[in-house]
Amino acid sequence: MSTAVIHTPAEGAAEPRTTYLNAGHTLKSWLLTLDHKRIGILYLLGVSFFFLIGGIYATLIRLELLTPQGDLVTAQTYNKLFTQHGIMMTFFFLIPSIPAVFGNFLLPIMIGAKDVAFPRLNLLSWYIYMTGALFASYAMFAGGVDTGWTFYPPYSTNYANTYVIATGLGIFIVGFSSILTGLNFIVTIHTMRAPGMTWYRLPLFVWAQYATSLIQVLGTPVLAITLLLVALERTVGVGIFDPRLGGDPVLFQHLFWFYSHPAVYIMVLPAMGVVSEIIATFSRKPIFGYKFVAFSSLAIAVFGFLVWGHHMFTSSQSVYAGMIFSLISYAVAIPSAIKVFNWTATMYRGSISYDSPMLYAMGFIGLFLIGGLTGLFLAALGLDVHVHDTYFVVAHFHYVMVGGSLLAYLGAMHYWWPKMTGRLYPEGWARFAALVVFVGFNLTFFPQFILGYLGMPRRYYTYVPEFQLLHVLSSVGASILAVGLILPAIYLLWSLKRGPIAPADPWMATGLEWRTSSPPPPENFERTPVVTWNAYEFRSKEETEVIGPMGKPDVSERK
Amino acid sequence: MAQSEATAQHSVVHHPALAHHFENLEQQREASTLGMWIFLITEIMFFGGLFLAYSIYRSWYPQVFAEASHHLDIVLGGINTVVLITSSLTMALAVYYSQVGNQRKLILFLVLTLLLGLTFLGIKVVEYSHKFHDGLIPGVHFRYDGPNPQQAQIFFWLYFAMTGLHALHMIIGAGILSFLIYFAWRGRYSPEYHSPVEVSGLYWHFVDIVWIFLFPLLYLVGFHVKG
Amino acid sequence: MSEHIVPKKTYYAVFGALMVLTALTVFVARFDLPGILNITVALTVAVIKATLVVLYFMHVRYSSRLTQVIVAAGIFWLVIMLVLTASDYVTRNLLAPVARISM
Amino acid sequence: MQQVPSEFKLMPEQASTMAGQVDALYFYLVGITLFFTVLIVSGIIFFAVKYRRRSPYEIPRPIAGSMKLETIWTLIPFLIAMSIFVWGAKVYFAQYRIPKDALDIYVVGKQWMWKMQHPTGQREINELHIPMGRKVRLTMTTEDVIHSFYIPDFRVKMDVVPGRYTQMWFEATKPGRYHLFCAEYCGMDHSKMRGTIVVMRPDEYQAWVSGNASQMSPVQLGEQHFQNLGCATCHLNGGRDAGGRGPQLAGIFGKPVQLETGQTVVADENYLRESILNPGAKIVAGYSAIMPTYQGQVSEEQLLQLIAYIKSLTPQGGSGTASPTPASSTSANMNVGAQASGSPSGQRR
Ligand code: HEA
Ligand code: HEA
Ligand code: HEC
Ligand code: CUA
Ligand SMILES: [Cu+2]
Repeated sequence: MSTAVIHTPAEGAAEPRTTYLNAGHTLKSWLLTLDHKRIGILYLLGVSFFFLIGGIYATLIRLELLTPQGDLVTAQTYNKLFTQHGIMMTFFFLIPSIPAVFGNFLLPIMIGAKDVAFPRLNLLSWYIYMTGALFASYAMFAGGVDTGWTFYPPYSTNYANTYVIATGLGIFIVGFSSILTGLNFIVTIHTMRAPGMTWYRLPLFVWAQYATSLIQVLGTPVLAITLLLVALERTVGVGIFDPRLGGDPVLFQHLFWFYSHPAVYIMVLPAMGVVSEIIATFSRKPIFGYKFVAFSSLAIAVFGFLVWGHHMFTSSQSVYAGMIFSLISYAVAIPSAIKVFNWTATMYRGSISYDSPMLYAMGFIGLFLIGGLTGLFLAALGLDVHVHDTYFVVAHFHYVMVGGSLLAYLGAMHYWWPKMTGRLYPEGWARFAALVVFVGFNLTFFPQFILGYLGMPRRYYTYVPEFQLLHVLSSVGASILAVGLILPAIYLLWSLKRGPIAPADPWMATGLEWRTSSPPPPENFERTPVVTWNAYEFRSKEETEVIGPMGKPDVSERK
Repeated sequence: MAQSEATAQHSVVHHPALAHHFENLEQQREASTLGMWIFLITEIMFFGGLFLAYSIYRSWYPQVFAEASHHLDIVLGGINTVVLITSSLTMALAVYYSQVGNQRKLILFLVLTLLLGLTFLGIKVVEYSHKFHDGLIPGVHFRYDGPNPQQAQIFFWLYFAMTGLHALHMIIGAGILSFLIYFAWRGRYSPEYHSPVEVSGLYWHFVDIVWIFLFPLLYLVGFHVKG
Repeated sequence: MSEHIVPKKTYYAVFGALMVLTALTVFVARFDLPGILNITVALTVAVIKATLVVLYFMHVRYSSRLTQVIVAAGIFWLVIMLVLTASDYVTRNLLAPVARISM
Repeated sequence: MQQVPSEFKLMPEQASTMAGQVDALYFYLVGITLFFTVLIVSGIIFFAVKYRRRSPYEIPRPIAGSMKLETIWTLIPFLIAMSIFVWGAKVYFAQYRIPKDALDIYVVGKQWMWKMQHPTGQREINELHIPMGRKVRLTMTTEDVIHSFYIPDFRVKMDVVPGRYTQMWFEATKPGRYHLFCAEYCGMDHSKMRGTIVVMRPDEYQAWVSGNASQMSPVQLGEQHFQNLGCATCHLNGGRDAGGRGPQLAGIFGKPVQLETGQTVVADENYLRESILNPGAKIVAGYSAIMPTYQGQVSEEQLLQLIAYIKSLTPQGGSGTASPTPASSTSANMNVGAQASGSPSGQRR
């Protein structure tokens, strides 16, 4: 961490402090904890596990697609692979990832609170998450599910003979964990801000979390009821989605995407929040156009609810409805554009360091940009007719979800790792890994755009031979990507034991989370902080030291 | 929300109901009310999915829905509407007496609310058993002698899904009321601290509102085309 | 921000109004009104009843701006879902007028 | 661009009238993407290098923002976005506005194959022969789950939904063999639900058609079903005036039908389908609901043939059930413009 270490607080390693980590060592003290930081760590464990599972599925998918014949696994198995890959990655990894791990850990600290508004509910939501995961895992091990992560009927209701209900129930259950997290955050942000922490002083990560929570609260219940209907349709078979009995399968698609389109913003808004933090810190400049970035998060959350029909342009939906949905899809692209421009402008005349979080953040901007711009291809009605359900779509959403959200997640992991664990990781390795991820990612998914435009449909386990070359490139890329992802897993774990002790503020950053020790004490601050400055007001080294950690008597006022 | 620390320090230590991470009771009350409202929004969307399905199929099959609704008992449905609205009144009064600190009346009205809720559920059970005897439970045993049995089945399916989910909420509500009665009896609530009563009241009224829509949509759709 | 205590009188008045409206909706439902008037009346009455409950029983009339915004948002989102889905269902065959016009 | 060796193709073949339009839009978007990517990425790299941190403790001067810039980078993307929207919608309409005079082909999807029938009666599985330079209209449904009929080289795709008819059209511009894919996940062998579209020169096509002419056309088959299923006993030409218990079917196609309820619906394919499978759902004004349902008695293919037959009927015909127009007919009176979607007409269903 060459440029990183700013100062080692005098009180540093010498006196043994109580931190949230050593405040209790028993298993019980973890499993019954009400501390939002510990709950964040619990989520981290769960989420990492499912990312690993999802990654294993991805690896098998890419292996199978090396050859056109479909010789590694059977058709049925392949269908289960991509279904479970999609389900694990979205519902059990990406949706909870940043909100439940970093949101939980940081949000109360960032606003200067002792905890979230409802700590018990917070712990409950982790248990709900694990229960849902249990159901989904049961389904996975008992034989899997093969409907695609979208569960379209009548296939899912009348034809699939795999574990649809157990999986659906699992997702239904995690849905409630997502709802409760969102509810908790909204109330926390409204009622628990420290004195002086006005709305416009909030870090942009908090704004992004707020917008995300709105979507979680308003969208997830619809998914829940939809999955319930599918499960009941499967058991009772009364025809609510079955055309033979007078139902309409397209109604399911409306209900599903009413949630699942906004859900893609659940996946990317927190990532945008992370990127705002990182860009500011490593440029040492306030985010250009703070209010625009803040409100664009809200705009995305609101407009995001109006565009779901863009997944149904060829579904036999009305042509006119298609036009409305397409039009609004373009409206939702504008706030994203505003963010991208403002991030770039923030770097102008900054003091830019190339620490690994910043590398991830810059990677995010580039890849999200491509992902977002190809979203514009898909929202263009006439063009989507051709590329719908091809690898073009697959490439689009991996660019936004992996190139975007996953990179931001990794960036967050590196940025806040010293805060969470009190240890520094080997920066050289981290930069190298970031580079490998970036290269591997592009090699994996860029060829898929071309494949998609050529007409390669998604969810194909055997394909026509002329597509092979591009598939091979993609699989090669995936193995590079896998290396890039395994590296952090190794060196981060290594740093837990061997990493140098982290100071309170290794980056000379501004958020309240850096004004408390690393790792933070159980109550976050020794005294409720009083905030008298705006977000991202960078100060010189000397000034920072005078302010010192929040809660030390008599230094909370700015000089 | 940004209370100065001085005031925070005062109310903190004294009240036993104040959780450690809140500065004062006011903040705690605000949080729980807000939390409940947000929860109710998720409930709106949850029921909303069913209302959406209802709207679509009703607009596709208006006659069938009208005919099928004749199999519902408007009298029982009407009585239940009255029962539920009355329970909303008693709940509102319970909140009132918790605010003014009249513990006996608080308990009285909570009990009344609970009883009315149970009455509602009892009538619902009667209705369900009628449907069961008439073979109107969707699924393999569904029997319907009117025209278009399949579409009628969708109607009954929605009927059971919506009223069933509603009844589930009533059952949960009854559980909450029991807790409230217990704690009220233990003297837990006072004019300073009664947000559990208030928040549960919000929930109870919401459940009432759902029924206010279910009654005309399910029971009254076909009233005028008697035949 | 001390809480507002709604007088008992208000509760009784609202209760009375709800009862009257319930009777009204049952009464009107018995007549075969033209077109979609039946459902319109039924829903209007239901909306009025729900509004009364929300405003008075649930104290929204006296609540903070934030609560009011939340309630409005909840309703607004429900409307989004209903209206945009309906935009598909009511226009599904609209391209067909080609046939109608040409005949 | 088809000249590139086939292994390294970047673009699919342009083999229909649609392809050029879609590709033009595609290039427009590629241009926009390149522009913004180059702009932002070079901006980031340039700033990162130019303003790299030179001393560990330096604090650059803060810049709060600029209203002018925000306005510019809101408005310009907005205008660009609207231009894409309008263009996209234009192409979409071209894709989904079904032409009136076209070669009618009926398609039934099923796990995991495509069954097609030509107006002249030929049936094919997973292969479709069509003439070049002629508009082809597909009327499609499925026996089980949702499938999607996708011909990349034509840039057309339409979901095939159970319980209703969807339509699509195309006009091939180049003879050759083209991939047909199922683009909606439909179960185990989704990826094997592939086929070939064989585009032939008109003369070759004519030869192919007459070479296999032994089969009966859909209209003839439909007439047969019409007799065998007993439809003819109720549906006499002239309707009730002629003593029939059901309305006259000749000439109803594409016309508005007055219902018992006072509503009117247009008799399109989906309406006819519903009338046969679920006659009680919409009762024609002046008639009673005596028609039995044929659900379970007719297959999707027979249903399509019955409908083809009803479409071919013209009111002038003399005999009991009117004589069908010649087999090769493209049903000139079938002019439901019609987007593919949808439910059998009207507000319902
Ligand atoms: C994190 C997740 C995420 C995000 C953020 C997005 C963002 C967007 N998505 Fe994506 N999308 C998915 C995840 C995501 N998507 C997934 C998972 C699917 C597939 C689901 C499935 O079927 O399995 C999908 C599918 C999908 C489809 C359906 C495709 C199909 O099935 O046929 C469409 C169609 O409109 C679409 C559009 C968009 C648009 C317009 C955006 C916009 O929000 C993008 C906005 C961003 C930008 C535009 C970039 C920044 C802009 C500039 C720098 C300025 C230039 C801008 C202009 C000129 C306007 N997406
Ligand atoms: C968050 C979302 C997410 C993520 C991260 C990914 C990641 C990847 N995806 Fe995923 N994908 C989806 C969401 C996601 N995907 C969805 C929703 C679908 C649609 C499903 C459907 O059609 O129903 C899909 C479909 C999909 C397909 C299309 C299948 C088909 O249509 O037939 C393909 C094919 O290449 C693919 C590949 C990959 C690859 C190579 C990665 C790689 O990025 C994965 C890399 C990860 C690893 C290789 C794991 C190694 C990592 C470690 C060992 C470290 C972890 C350990 C600790 C942290 C302790 N995905
Ligand atoms: C028992 C007599 C009877 C038989 C047999 C019968 N129908 Fe009908 N059909 C009717 C009557 C009566 C109506 C008008 C009432 C209604 O809409 O249901 C009707 C209506 C229709 C309509 C809608 C006509 C319109 O004007 O909108 C179609 C299409 C139709 N029938 C097709 C068929 C076909 C195809 C068959 C055979 C497979 C068939 N019918 C067999 C009695 C019959
Ligand atoms: Cu048929 Cu996929
Ligand atoms: Cu979307």
